[in-house]
Amino acid sequence: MSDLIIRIGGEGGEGIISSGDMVAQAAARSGLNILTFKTFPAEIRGGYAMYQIRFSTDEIKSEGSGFDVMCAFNQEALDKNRSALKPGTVLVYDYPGGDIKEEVNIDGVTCYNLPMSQIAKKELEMYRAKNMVALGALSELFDISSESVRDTIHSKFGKKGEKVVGINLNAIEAGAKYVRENHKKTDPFKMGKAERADKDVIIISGNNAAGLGALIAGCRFLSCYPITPATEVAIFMSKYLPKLDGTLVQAEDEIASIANVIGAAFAGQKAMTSTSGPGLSLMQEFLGYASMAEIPCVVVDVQRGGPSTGLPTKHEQSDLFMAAHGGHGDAPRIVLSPENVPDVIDIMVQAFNLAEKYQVPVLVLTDGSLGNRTESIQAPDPNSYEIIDRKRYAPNGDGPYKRYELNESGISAMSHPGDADGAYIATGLEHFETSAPGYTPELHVSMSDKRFRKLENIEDELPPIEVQGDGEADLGLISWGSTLGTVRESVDMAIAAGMKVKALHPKLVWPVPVKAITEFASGCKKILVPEINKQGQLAEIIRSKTDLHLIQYNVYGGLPITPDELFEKIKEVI
Amino acid sequence: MSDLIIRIGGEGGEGIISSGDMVAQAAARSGLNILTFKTFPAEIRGGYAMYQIRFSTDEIKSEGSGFDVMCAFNQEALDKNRSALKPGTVLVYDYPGGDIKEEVNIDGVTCYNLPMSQIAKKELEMYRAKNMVALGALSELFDISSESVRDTIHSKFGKKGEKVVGINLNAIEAGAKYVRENHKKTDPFKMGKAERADKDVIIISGNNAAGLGALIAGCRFLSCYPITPATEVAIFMSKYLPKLDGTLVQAEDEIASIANVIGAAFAGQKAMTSTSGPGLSLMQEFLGYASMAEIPCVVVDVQRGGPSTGLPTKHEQSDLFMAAHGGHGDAPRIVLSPENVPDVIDIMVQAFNLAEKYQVPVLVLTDGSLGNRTESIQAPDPNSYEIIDRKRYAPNGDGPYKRYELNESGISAMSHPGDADGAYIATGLEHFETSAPGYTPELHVSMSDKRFRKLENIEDELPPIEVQGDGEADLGLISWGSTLGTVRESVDMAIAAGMKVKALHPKLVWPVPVKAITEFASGCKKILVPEINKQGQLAEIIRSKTDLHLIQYNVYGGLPITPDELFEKIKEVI
Amino acid sequence: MTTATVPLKAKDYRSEVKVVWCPGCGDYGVLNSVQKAFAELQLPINNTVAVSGIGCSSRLPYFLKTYGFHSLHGRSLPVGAGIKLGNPDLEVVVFGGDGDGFSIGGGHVPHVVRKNTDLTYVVMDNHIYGLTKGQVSPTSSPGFVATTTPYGAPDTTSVNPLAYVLTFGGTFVAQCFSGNPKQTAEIVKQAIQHKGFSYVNIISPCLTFNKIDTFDFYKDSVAELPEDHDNGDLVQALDKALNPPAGKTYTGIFYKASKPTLIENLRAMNKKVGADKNYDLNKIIDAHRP
Amino acid sequence: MTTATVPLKAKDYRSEVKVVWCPGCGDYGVLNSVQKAFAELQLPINNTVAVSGIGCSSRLPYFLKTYGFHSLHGRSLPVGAGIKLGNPDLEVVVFGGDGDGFSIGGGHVPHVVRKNTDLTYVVMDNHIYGLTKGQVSPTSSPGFVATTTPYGAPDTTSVNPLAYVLTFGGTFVAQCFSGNPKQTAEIVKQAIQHKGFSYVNIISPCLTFNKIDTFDFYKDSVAELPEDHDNGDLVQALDKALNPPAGKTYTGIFYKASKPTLIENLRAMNKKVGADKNYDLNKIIDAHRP
Ligand SMILES: Cc1ncc(C[n+]2csc(CCOP(=O)(O)OP(=O)(O)O)c2C)c(N)n1
Ligand SMILES: Cc1ncc(C[n+]2csc(CCOP(=O)(O)OP(=O)(O)O)c2C)c(N)n1
Ligand code: SF4
Ligand code: SF4
Ligand SMILES: [Mg+2]
Ligand SMILES: [Mg+2]
Repeated sequence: MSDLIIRIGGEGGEGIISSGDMVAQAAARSGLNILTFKTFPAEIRGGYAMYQIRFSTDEIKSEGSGFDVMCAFNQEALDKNRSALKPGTVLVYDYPGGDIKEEVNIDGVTCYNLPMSQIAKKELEMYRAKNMVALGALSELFDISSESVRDTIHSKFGKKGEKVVGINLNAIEAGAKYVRENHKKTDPFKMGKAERADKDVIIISGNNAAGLGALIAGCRFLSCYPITPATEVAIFMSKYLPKLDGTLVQAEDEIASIANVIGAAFAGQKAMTSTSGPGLSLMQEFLGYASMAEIPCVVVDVQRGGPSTGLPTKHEQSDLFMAAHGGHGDAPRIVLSPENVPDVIDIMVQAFNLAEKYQVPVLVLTDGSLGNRTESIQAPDPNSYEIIDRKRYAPNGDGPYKRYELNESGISAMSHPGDADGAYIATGLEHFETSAPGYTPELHVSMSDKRFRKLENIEDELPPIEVQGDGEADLGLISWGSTLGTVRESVDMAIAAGMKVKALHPKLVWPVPVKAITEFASGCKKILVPEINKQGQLAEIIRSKTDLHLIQYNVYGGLPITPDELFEKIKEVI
Repeated sequence: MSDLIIRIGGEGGEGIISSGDMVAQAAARSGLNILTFKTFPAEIRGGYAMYQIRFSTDEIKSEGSGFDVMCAFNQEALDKNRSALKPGTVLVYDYPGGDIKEEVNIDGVTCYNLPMSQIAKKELEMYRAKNMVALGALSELFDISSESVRDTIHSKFGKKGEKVVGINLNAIEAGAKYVRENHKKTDPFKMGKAERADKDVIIISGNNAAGLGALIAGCRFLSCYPITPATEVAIFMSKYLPKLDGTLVQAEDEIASIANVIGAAFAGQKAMTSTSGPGLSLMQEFLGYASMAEIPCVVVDVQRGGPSTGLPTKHEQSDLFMAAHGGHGDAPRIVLSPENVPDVIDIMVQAFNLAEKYQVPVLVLTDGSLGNRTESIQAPDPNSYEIIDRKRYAPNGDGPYKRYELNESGISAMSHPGDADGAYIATGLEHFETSAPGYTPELHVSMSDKRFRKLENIEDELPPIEVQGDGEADLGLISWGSTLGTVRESVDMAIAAGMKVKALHPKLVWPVPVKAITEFASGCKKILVPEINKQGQLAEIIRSKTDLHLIQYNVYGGLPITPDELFEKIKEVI
Repeated sequence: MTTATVPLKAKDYRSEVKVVWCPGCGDYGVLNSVQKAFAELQLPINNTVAVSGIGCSSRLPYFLKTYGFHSLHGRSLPVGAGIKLGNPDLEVVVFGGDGDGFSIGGGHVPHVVRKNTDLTYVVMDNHIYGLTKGQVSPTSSPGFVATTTPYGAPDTTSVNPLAYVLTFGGTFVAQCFSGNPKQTAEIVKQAIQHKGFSYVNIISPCLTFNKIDTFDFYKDSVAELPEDHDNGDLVQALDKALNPPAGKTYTGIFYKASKPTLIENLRAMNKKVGADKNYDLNKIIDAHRP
Repeated sequence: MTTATVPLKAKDYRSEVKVVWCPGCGDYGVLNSVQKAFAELQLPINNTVAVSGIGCSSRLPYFLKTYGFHSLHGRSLPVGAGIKLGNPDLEVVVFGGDGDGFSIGGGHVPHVVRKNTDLTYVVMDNHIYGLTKGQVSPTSSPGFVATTTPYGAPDTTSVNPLAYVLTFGGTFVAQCFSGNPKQTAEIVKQAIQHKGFSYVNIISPCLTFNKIDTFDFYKDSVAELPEDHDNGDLVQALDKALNPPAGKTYTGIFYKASKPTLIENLRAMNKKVGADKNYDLNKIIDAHRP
């Protein structure tokens, strides 16, 4: 079998996350691809937490639709997922002796009971080991290499000493043993080992990938303020920046963070901040400053459910309007949107490159689902990336330095404090070429034009946009960010079903890549734009720049769209 | 003569503003309509300041194109305006003995010298009286009723005592006398007295009109942070709110201002803040809160040149993107845009009415030119306005209060602290009808739909949108804010020149009034959208919601478009 | 109808909303003490507003039956001020955490304090960011190790909340320990009774993410202010706040003073100008005639 | 090329940009004193950054020949911190007004101060908002009449900038008067020399909009700190800052201490973890293998 989705659900704090992580690690060790999907409760303790792992011998494009196997740690998890327990799926549930008080029988669903709480409490005398019991049982049931599981335990707990390793191995074995002794496998799901095409694999989350990409790009400065679901980016960077002799600041708020970043960038650093919607709202004034003073910087926005405090642990793609249009006045920005974990690394490098090249703020919009999820990916080669640095000023005896020189490209050379004869004043006021303030109509027009001229051909900068299917299509899909995974998968389904469908994957979402979109659209009878927000934010910004008729598919329940749902929609509108 | 434009220019602090004010007052007293236009230097002291007064026996629609009479207080003023001194115009300038060192002769321009500095210094022994000397000369030259000028002096300085009045009257007379004795009038400009159709006139600035409208609407709470060019709104309110037993707070920053406002609104007040672009950028997070928690409030944004600190004293219409799209997440807002001073009063009342009725934040976008300018307008009758108050909760024994009740209109009854059995928690988290937090997909969908449902028919709410011209048009103009005045005037010119042109005046700019715009557009061969920003912000948000082809006319030099310029553009594109 | 004919008990102030704090969180003690203080004062449920920012501690208003305002991170004080100014008859009590109050919200403190805004402000100080799962807060000790500071926070000095409020002219400044609910209830009660701005810093340990400033640590280190402490003397109060004996954390009322409050000042001003709710707007219009 | 072979004079630090302040503004004196201090220290023009917020006073960087950063209203300190952290070899001096620093910017002060960030912060305190043409500032006296407070500001207490910085652990806190350029230059010089965060509050009257806190008023009221003032004693410093004798405004160095600075702490941390600019990123990748 080439594709399996296991979902583990229970109360936050019960070890759902760590057991899920171990399953994923073990599977990756045994050569499988994995892609995980997590939802956290907004409550501090308790509340429903979910960790889903998709395994495959092939490339994995999205979280998938539903699951094959559900492992319920408690009644709430069972209740929340009961409607998704379709015929053909498997349920593993904590019974007897746990939170679930009755044996479960669902038509067409293979139900394996597993007294995980009881085994942990009675047999192992350690309630916390419940998740390891479940892990053992799952690996036994679905043939997740037990050797890989043991290796994973060793590498994860090795540092804590033999005793801890032993306890965990015992728990694993207890779970596996219960299955061996009590259940006869009747379902078809079996992972086994696999040979990956690319052997050199790492498992990394979208948030950590953002940090890694930044480090590869040369970023050595991050200032941020903690916020769910973006904090992990800073946690990653806080580990590594000091080792690289870089600097991480946890500032007093988001305004200070972006101020720190812009200050450091002025001083010569490649600098960034990471945040989520509420923080990005607070940064709008400074992003306008960066546009005006032409200071390169990168902001990662790990989007969450809005508006306002909203649904802090849920998934949404609803910060695009703000990313493109957020501040006062006419201020150029670049907004990029990666589709999956490896793309996060690449896009982060591109973000810094574009920020440096064009001396503008670049926003990278990921989201809760992409930020939190891990994927097994080809290990990147940090030295394989092209790295661009800002154009630096070199005194040429031609008179005083013009920091904001008006020229054809709109890009003027930048000095760093410390550079001889490069002194100027970074300023948010309208200014002459020298940086001295000035307010005549001619000046404002020429400087506004300069600032926007820089981005006139920006769309040519980015690697060609990928398209699936070819020839004339009855339906074209345009989407952004992590929704692309779903699009890829549903387009595959549609093509397999004989439909003429293709898809466009802009990674640059602002300025809108008008040429590519128009060209794509010219080959489509209809265009569908699926996205995770209420207003259809991508569709509207595309429409504002083109004459396209777009069918909006706005999904906004705090979860990604599934390939099945999108496939249904495709059938409906085609 | 029915229309005259006098421009006074000189150094900030030389009394340009007060002499301009006096001219305007005197003209209004003698029955003329007036509309003024000011530009302030961004420098603290010094720098070029300009005050222009347009007089007419008819309705005045805009600042006009250029001027008929220029009064130059110094060389800089002369230099800045020299290219605008077209044949047929008049120059009055400070010579000899002032900053201008040479006699001026310009072909076709009537040049009257006036040694205003010298008369003030030598004759009156009070350099500060220079502006009054100029005032006297101007009233003598252009037949601005000297009786009205004297009345104005009495009413303006009366409180300061006879002596001050006397000094000023002397200065006026000295200026007038110089003209009588030294110049023979050769130009045709003459104002005289007039009979206004509407006798009951006040002179008020756009900023003060915003305050007045708010007071009429029932606003009794304003919290703000000073910022050019919006501070005047608060200055006005600070005078009157205490008299009405209301409250004005100067907060520590814009975030605190909007927090104060939303707190006070929650407590039952009609509350507002006034700011400009940089402040509005800082308020984005809280505006999202107001959308989410459904708290009525009003924000006046007196737009200025951006981005960033930009051109703080200059005119621009570049905050529309942010007003519509500024915060994170999907959050409904209403954005209104008044066209002239009387409209500011009306729109402010509507802003509060809509905020109250729909429990949303309402943004009113005026601009530097409209905020600062004064107009003679029909005195409003405060009791003639319909005032709407929010729907209040009355316990009906039907179980616990549902602050966010899901119903057809999306509008739920609101309690105020103090109301019996009305307790709830205002919240920025997604929530159940009761206001308790909740994050299920169904809840987020139904609550998002509720919040947006409120505004579904908002466009029907506003008074019919005015249209000029009728029948099929070769060109239709759509614009917003104070640019409408220019549009009205240039459309008149075009119609007079035999062109088929009409114009649409949306006052509601967000949500986009799609029905009205589409209907209007269906009667136009082409559509031109003139606005004072670089990106064409109105054009783009209209395009994002319609299939219209729009010709953008983006002017962004920090000044309004003139009717002449727009007429040229009309001729070019028609 | 909630008619307060029978006296309200502490439990009558508790809503049905499920408390979401970790078992053992110090904030439970605060909630109980607050309910107790409310009951002792017989605060009318309909006339009381509990305001908060964002954080674990800022969830408290949901658990009360009064009106509430769960605002934005760091903005509870200006929201609370707006509510009080919007309706001065309300009793407004503001709750929050150390990060909410002294990091992102720190810019509001000086002004709400110095204006002697008629609010009570209760901070649950756990020296950590709880809700975001463990980052250093301004009250964490220097060198604190947490998720974003794996090698220790590079801060040289922590914020001292008591000194913070004292410096700006706070007229009631106290500290207590959530592990001592009796004292806490009493101090919260006095804070609410105080005319003007009152501040209560409650040491309220986060057992989940802060392994340094624990319940056990504070149980042993808290100590009542010495008997001879003169809580009318600002410099003494600052000294006690900034320089407690090594290893000790003083509790009690550090400072108390009587000064005109913001509402008093505003009322006096309005009175001076002859405030009149029925002031004729035509007078304003008349003032604009040429 | 600016090679500092001949010593730089005060005037060598002055740019060509026209000064836009009102004639008689106190800020002229500050500019002169700053140039003088820079010259006495022979600060290299290319290695110095003058940072500011928004306000009349915040225009100062344009008038200097050094690098400059005219930031946003209230944000000069976090920008300055970013610059210093971005390149610790730079000399970063931050300028601004009382409103910029203690109203909209007030939330940043505690943190920049307590981290002992290696900056010098010079505030031109005129007790008013100058650039916006006269509104009450946090340092204006209670009841101050200005454009938006025609009946007097309802504030009970003003912000005391010295106490503000002292409370959060400021390690160099001084005050001077722009009317005394010699003293001002000397104090600014010492502030720049100080290791860590140094704060200089300069009384710098706004003759255009503040008719209360005038040059003449201060000329008579400024007084050097008493000889016996111990500027190593924090509580004494707070006392002197909060309670000067009636009608007196103390000038001089209120407090001075030596503490580890932010840059020192960060360098020590990086050293501890074996910081290496050439650290191989493949090690990070390896750490993520399953
Ligand atoms: C603008 C913004 N930034 C960041 C956050 C994320 N956030 C939520 S609570 C919190 C800190 C909580 O710490 P504290 O105030 O001490 O409360 P505690 O949870 O410890 O009670 C942060 C950073 C947010 N909600 N909004
Ligand atoms: C976000 C923002 N809000 C408001 C303003 C308007 N503003 C400019 S300077 C200033 C206050 C100036 O006072 P201060 O800092 O004391 O400086 P001074 O002019 O007195 O030297 C204000 C409110 C602004 N530029 N940006
Ligand atoms: S995380 Fe800490 S502060 Fe938050 S509820 Fe748990 S124990 Fe309390
Ligand atoms: S307004 Fe005041 S502070 Fe500003 S330049 Fe003039 S005198 Fe100086
Ligand atoms: Mg905390
Ligand atoms: Mg000031």
